[in-house]
Amino acid sequence: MRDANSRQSQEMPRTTVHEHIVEIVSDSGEGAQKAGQALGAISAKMGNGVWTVEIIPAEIKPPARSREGASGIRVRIGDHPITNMGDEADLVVAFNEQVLYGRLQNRAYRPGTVLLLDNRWAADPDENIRAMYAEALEEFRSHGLEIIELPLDEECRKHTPNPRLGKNMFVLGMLCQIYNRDLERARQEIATVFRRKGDKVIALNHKLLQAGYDYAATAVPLRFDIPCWDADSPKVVMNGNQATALGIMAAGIEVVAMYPITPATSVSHQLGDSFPATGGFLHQAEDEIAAIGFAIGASYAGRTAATVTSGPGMALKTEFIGLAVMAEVPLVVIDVQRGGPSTGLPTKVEQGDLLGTLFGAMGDTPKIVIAPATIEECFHFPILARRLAEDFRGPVFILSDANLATGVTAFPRPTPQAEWMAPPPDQSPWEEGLAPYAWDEATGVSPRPIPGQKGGEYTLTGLAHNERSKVAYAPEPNEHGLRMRSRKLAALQRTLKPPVVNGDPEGDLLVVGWGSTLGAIEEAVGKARSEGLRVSSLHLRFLSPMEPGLKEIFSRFKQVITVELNYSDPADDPFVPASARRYGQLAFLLRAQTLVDVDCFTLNQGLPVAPGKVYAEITRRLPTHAHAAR
Amino acid sequence: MRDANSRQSQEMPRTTVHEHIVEIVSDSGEGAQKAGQALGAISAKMGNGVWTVEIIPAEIKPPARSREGASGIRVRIGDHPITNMGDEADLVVAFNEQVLYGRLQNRAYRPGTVLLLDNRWAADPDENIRAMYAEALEEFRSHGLEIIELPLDEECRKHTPNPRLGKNMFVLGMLCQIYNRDLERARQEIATVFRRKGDKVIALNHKLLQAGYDYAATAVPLRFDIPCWDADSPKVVMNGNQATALGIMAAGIEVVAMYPITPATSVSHQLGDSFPATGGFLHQAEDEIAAIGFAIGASYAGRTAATVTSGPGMALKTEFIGLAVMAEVPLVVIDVQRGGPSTGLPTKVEQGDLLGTLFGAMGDTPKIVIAPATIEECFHFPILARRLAEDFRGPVFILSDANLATGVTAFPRPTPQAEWMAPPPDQSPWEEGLAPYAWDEATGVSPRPIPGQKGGEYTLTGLAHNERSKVAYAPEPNEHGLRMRSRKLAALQRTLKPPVVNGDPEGDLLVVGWGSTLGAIEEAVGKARSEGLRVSSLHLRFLSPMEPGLKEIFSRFKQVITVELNYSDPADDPFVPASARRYGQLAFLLRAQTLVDVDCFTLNQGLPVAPGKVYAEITRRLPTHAHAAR
Amino acid sequence: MFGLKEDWSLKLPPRYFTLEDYDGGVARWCPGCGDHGVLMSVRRICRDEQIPPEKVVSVSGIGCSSRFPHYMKTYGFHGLHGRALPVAEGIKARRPDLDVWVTTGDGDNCSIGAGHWLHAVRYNMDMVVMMFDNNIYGLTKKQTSPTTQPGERTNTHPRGALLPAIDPITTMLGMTNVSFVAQTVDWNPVHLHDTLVRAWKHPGFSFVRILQRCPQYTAHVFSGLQDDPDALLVMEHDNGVPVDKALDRTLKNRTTHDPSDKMEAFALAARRDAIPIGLFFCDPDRPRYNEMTVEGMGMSVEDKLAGLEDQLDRFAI
Amino acid sequence: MFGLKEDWSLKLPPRYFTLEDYDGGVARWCPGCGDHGVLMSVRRICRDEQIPPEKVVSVSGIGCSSRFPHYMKTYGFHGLHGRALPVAEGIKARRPDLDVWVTTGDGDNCSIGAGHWLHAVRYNMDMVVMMFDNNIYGLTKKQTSPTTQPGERTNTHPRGALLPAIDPITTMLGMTNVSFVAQTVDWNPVHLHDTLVRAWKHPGFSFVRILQRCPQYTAHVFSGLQDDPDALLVMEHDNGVPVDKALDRTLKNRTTHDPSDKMEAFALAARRDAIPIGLFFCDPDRPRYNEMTVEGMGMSVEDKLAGLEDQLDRFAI
Ligand SMILES: Cc1ncc(C[n+]2csc(CCOP(=O)(O)OP(=O)(O)O)c2C)c(N)n1
Ligand SMILES: Cc1ncc(C[n+]2csc(CCOP(=O)(O)OP(=O)(O)O)c2C)c(N)n1
Ligand code: SF4
Ligand code: SF4
Ligand SMILES: [Mg+2]
Ligand SMILES: [Mg+2]
Repeated sequence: MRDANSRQSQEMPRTTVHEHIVEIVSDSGEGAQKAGQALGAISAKMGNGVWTVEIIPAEIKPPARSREGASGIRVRIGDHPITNMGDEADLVVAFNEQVLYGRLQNRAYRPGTVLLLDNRWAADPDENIRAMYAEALEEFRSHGLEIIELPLDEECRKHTPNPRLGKNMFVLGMLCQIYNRDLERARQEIATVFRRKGDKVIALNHKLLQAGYDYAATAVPLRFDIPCWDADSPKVVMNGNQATALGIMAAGIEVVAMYPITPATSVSHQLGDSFPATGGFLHQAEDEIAAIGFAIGASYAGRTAATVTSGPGMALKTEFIGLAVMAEVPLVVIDVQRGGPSTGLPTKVEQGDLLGTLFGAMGDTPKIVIAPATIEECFHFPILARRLAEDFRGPVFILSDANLATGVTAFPRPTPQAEWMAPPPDQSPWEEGLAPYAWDEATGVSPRPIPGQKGGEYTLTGLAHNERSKVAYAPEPNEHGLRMRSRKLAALQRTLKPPVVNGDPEGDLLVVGWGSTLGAIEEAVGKARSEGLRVSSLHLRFLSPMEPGLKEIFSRFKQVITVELNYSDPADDPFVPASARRYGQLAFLLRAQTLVDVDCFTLNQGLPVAPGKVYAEITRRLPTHAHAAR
Repeated sequence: MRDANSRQSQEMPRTTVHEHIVEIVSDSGEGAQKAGQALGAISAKMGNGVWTVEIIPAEIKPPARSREGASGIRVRIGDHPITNMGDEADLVVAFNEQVLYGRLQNRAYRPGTVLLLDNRWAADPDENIRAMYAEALEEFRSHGLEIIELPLDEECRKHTPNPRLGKNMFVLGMLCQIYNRDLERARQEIATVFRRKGDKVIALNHKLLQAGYDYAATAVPLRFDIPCWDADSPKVVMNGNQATALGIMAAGIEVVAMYPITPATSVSHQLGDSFPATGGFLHQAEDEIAAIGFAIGASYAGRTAATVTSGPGMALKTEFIGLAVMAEVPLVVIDVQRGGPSTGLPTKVEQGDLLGTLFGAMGDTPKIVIAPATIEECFHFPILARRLAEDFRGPVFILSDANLATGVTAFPRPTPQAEWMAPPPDQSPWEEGLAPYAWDEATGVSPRPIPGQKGGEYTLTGLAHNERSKVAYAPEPNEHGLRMRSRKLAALQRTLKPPVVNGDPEGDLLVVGWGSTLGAIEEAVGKARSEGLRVSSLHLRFLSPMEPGLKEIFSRFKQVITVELNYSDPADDPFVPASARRYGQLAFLLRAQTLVDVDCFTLNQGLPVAPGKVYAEITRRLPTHAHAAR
Repeated sequence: MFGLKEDWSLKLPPRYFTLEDYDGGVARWCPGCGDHGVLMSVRRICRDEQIPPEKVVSVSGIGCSSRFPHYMKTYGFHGLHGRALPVAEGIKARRPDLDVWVTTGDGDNCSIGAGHWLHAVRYNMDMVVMMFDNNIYGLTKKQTSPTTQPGERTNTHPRGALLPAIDPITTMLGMTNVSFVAQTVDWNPVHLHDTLVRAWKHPGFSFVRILQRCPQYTAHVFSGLQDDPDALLVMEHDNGVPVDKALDRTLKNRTTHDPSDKMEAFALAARRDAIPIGLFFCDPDRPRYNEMTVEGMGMSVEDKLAGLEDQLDRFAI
Repeated sequence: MFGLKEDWSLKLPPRYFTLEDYDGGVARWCPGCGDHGVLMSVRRICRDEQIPPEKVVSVSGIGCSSRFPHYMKTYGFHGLHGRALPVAEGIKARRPDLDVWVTTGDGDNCSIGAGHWLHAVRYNMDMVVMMFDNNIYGLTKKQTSPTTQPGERTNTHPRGALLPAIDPITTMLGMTNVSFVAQTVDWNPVHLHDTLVRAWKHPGFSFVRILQRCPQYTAHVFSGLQDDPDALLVMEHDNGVPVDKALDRTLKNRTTHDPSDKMEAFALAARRDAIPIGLFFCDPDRPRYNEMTVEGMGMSVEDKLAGLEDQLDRFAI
């Protein structure tokens, strides 16, 4: 293999690039995702920055060669940490031409994107298929794609009678050749992935890998080097939902009650598998209401608990969320946001649940809401949330989203700490005379009796109550309870530092974001800054309470905008008077809070934000400055 | 009777007052409310302005002589329209002393309030009771109450062996004497109220009425005249929930699906009784989710529908509300707000559901939200809402509250109109080729096919869809749908006029309110203005979209505050940094929308706002001006 | 269906409907999925009974099976997970002219929708309810459903489902005001079809549990049933699902069961040696809510105005 | 209860509890409300069984009856309408040492809570569930409940309730994994008490429907039952609720019923001539979820850290 490796590299000149975006697209069931995940894992192991994201069809098993059936993967590989899926792809491998239409529509490709396309359809016995193929090629070319037709199917047939099940590894081999990937690592990866299928399957896939590698050596005139960035420090590779699941375990959470819902479900799949390793129990409840009720019961009884869901599930939990706030039950609620409203876009990303989470329950329901911005933070935030839930005695919300949930990247391997874990419930006698809600005036925080604690007996209630948890309809106790619950947010805020501006602390434009858009925003801002634009960015992890100092930070910029994946009326909409304009959700909150005229750039296409779109918005807003700076 | 009437009035001098607030307080089951309602009805018929509101204990049947057991009624009678419960009472009749403690705590009385108290407890065989009575008298006196002890029980015993069941009408007689009420009307009222109980009961109560009247003639040294205001125009007297029920019928709504919940339930009680008169059907569903689902189904099938609930029920309906927005199902949702969060204060008032209603459902869910400000508007708003729901094809929310729900007043008798009523569902063939969501670009509005319409067949879905209602996960249809649904709000807003300022269009202070606080705010503003303060008020009926022109109106005032019955952190709270301060719900919305530094004066004691409190806040904010003006 | 009657006279309806009139396009279920066959059967019944497409409303929740309405060229309501029944009730309440078909799944109906199920049985409104039971959550990709057998490995219970599988038949037989409970399998199109026709003809809440193949996730569960000729036990009776002659050779395992006998229905449902198909229970005389909800329907605007004036009079002063 | 044993030896527990130790104060139900008696009985059982008050958790939904926890001087959870059961399950899941008592109403359990009820029966977690059935919505003031008899006038159905009343007993008997179903009346304190003791002793989901007087709203419904000596039919069996000798003179209408016989239980529940009280059905061998949920409980932090490291290894590069 070594020989082969070196031999090929002699033959064709290699271009060194900072990064490349590769897509593999196929019918569902042809294994494009497996090949891409392997490419990502190999690259991560070699020390590259990596981000992979799956392309998922709407149906479980869509028909072959259908436009809506595109199943595949995007792999972005760089000589630096990669934080998002990037803009248009550089290279695409496609098993048929039809599946590419949707990608084109999503603007995944640009003029110059290279397409390696299986040409078996050109000679298909079915005349229709031949025509469709020809037509597609024409259309793709008109979009500027550089098409290289390859007999992928034919080549694979030399090694297996059923290329549908092997083409993916052949393609992986080709990509290893093109990107100079370590073939030994690829072989290991294959061995791991197919470990349950037995040696015969592994051997066949090894053969196909090698065949692809050799084939590309002569037949594919593309060679790129992507230098490694950090091959040494210990890292893990996973998606955001896996990180969330492991973070839940690292937090020492004992009970997770959930009901399946896309895109949150895979958190529970991971827990179903892994939770026993830390002694946790996964409860699949009869519905989302029961799930949060169960979690609240467990928490009331002293067992740390979480519930995980997505939009429609959040809606159903609304009433119990109100109870958790009112009766101050510690609880971690994780919302993996998807496209809304209603059933909406179940597999697609949106940051549409911010206001719903903050204001969903009726009455005054102050809540702590945080949002991880990276997959690594998906791991760490449940640990943070569990602590906050217990320290501030109430529900804490984590707003993740479908982009984080399904994106895969490498991050430094966490070192689990005993302090991360919840201690076992206190069962010592309760201090005599201490009320179950002995609110501290300054913080609103109170110690909590756990059933089993002698002398702590009290009845939790969702009715207005005094500090002894006795139902109290009189004016003062109601007011006092409201004030104490609200004060917890102020108390937490007083412990927070102002967020750190990325870039100069003053300038022409400040881009404010939250959640999964961090990578794309900072990439765009970095690019604009490198071109001399006076733009900075700010990313909020705390949405409620918000980190302090925002107004002051904003005051140092001429313009402030948010970048969000949710809806706003366009500023220039001829049918929307200014006084009726509806803003992006964070922008709305910031306007109310700071009275600064915060504008917003929102995207609501169900897609993660591409850095190029943010960059375009920045240059649109700073055109003259851009020239001045050059 | 005439004679008696004239004879008494000769004997004692009468004071003419603009208004008086009378309370009757008793144990539950002693009929204080019946007496008060009769007094209110008689006064309304005589042409006075009237507002009555019940004092309701927390338990169904609390023990006798208990502090929490106060059951009673407040009746405010004036020589002008009365729009709210007012400040402290002028006169109180109490059947025992214990029930008054809660009222004192609620600051229902002031120094100088006259208390007519049954003195039977002073001679009770139980020593404890005698002691309690003495102690209470001392305490009441220390609060400045002017106590007149009367042998009510003893007097009643002369006419009935069981004064618990007759004292109330005796007291009504006394009050008729004191306030110079028309005794014949009182007798008619009694005949109506007890019509189902038979002639014997009516006769006994007539006797007690007369006895009380005669007794007060000599024993009670109080005489007041409250001139009549309008005795001629036809009026109706009812509470806000009854008005809502009749408004639903006047709107031609056919199906109301609900689940019992305080304080919304009495809407359904009224409908249970009255709905058949307009051919409507009341569905009591198994829960709130099923209730709104049923209403949505009926509406989908062309039958105008509404659902009525309160906070916890709203929470449960959240998911279906999202569907109604997404799939654009016309629906009237009535939320009779109570104290929150969670189960909270079921029988008490709060305006705490504004943000929850606006933002409750996940994703972007633009909704129309309106709030009646008077009981009369409770009647008219369902008619408006039904029209808006159909014209703009979506759910319309009416935010009523416990204050409107249980307050009773007189208002001009509506004249039902055929145009108010929904036409029967269109069953003519659907226009060929017309999509089920053929959105108008300018308004986002589209015509709606009804099952049974030939050619209109479509499948409604909560998934992202195109104008043909086909599931569409592609970026553009999703964005388009979001834009069209949002645009409906802008389109409606463009039809609205700026709200009218009460008072001068410019000044030192503008008080902004919404919902049931109208009467109290305008009363307070009127008083302050009469004293020369430069204060005006503005009352919003549309909360989403908001009426236009607010920013411009605000700009003409030095200070803008909202008055709301919900929670805000006090501005001077030493533990709440300014950047963490949480505002009243309307204030929050107005800040985001206008970027004006709108402050708020919020009350969250479960009580309707008293005009005096608003007045005090106004003078607190304009102290120097107040002096200047004098 | 139309055509010459037995006496050679001709019935001439104003409109004739063909299968295409109910065809909402190619269904996007997996190849081999049992849902396809049920769809064909429902379309056929609509055609056979010549129900005008605009009078058919197909209502569903969320799940693979709940995509059903999209594939019918009739009115449809693809609503929320677990909430098909309240919507269907609302539709039927004041539209007795509409023919309501509900599609639900084992998760949709027995898990999140269980409360509505119990009450829908009690309301007993005239509609056909087809529960597609593939023993799994299909759409969300293989989580345990209430009808998943204990020990089955799923994505939420990789070491095997924990609890006894809910028996939807006995559960329903215990419910108050139950009026029609049948069971069939998707892979016997004849029995499936005859069962659905029988359900459609029953006036009331006609519930049919359809054992439905999900080759994607629970292939092994149903392959056994398909292979073993005695796995199914056909319930026969004059009032039951008529058993087509065509089944005589394939479905030989038979028993006679009078669907008015609820106790025997319980006993049959509890049998573990074979899966009974056909009609477990039927009582056409249970009260129907849809006959109560129509009260006052069609009142003229004049009468409504008069009624409203009467009500206002009660509050007049 | 403590005291001398039969062999005159003395058991000396570290703490002794009296009735006052469970007394959370004067209950605020109406005079004559059936809820009072049940409260007394539960306090007595706690005392008799000497359950430490800190180990008792009284869980409820919303309703008159659901105020129950406030009147116990133990831990309590007065939650949301219809949602007592999921909370109780969560409490029990990882706290086998806690003694969980659930209070629910006919509306709370059979209307809004029906879905959870069905699943709670299936989970079969060890707890006592008391359904206070007064045939009405008490707290919200006289609306129709699922157990309101048709024709009864209520505030939502002033012309009479429309639908057949749900029979909670047959409904539950049809549910999967049902393990204990009993019925008693509040006005017979002896039978009530013995029924609750029997329920407490059963390991699993012990459901007791308590016919409960509501003098405020449904006085007439229960007065008939109280007056007629034959209105109640006492079910007797060695495995049933033991019938106290004290009842021999008052409750003469008896029948023998083996609570392992589910079919006979159905038949008894369906009787309309008298209301059976006692134990309809009991199966102590049904699987219990609370034995599954404790898996992994009490793992040390070290083991958890090690387990987590193992899991991280699977993602390591
Ligand atoms: C409120 C809510 N919770 C969860 C989901 C996710 N979800 C969609 S379908 C489904 C289960 C489907 O299973 P089943 O009803 O058996 O139908 P099948 O797909 O097997 O036909 C779930 C949990 C949802 N859409 N909405
Ligand atoms: C979500 C929600 N819906 C409705 C209510 C109002 N509510 C409180 S108790 C109750 C019914 C009580 O009836 P039942 O369960 O029979 O108990 P009872 O009062 O008769 O003991 C209702 C509808 C509520 N608190 N929460
Ligand atoms: S996953 Fe199963 S139920 Fe869903 S479409 Fe595929 S085969 Fe059918
Ligand atoms: S209303 Fe009925 S159930 Fe409620 S406390 Fe009074 S008697 Fe008991
Ligand atoms: Mg299923
Ligand atoms: Mg009840």
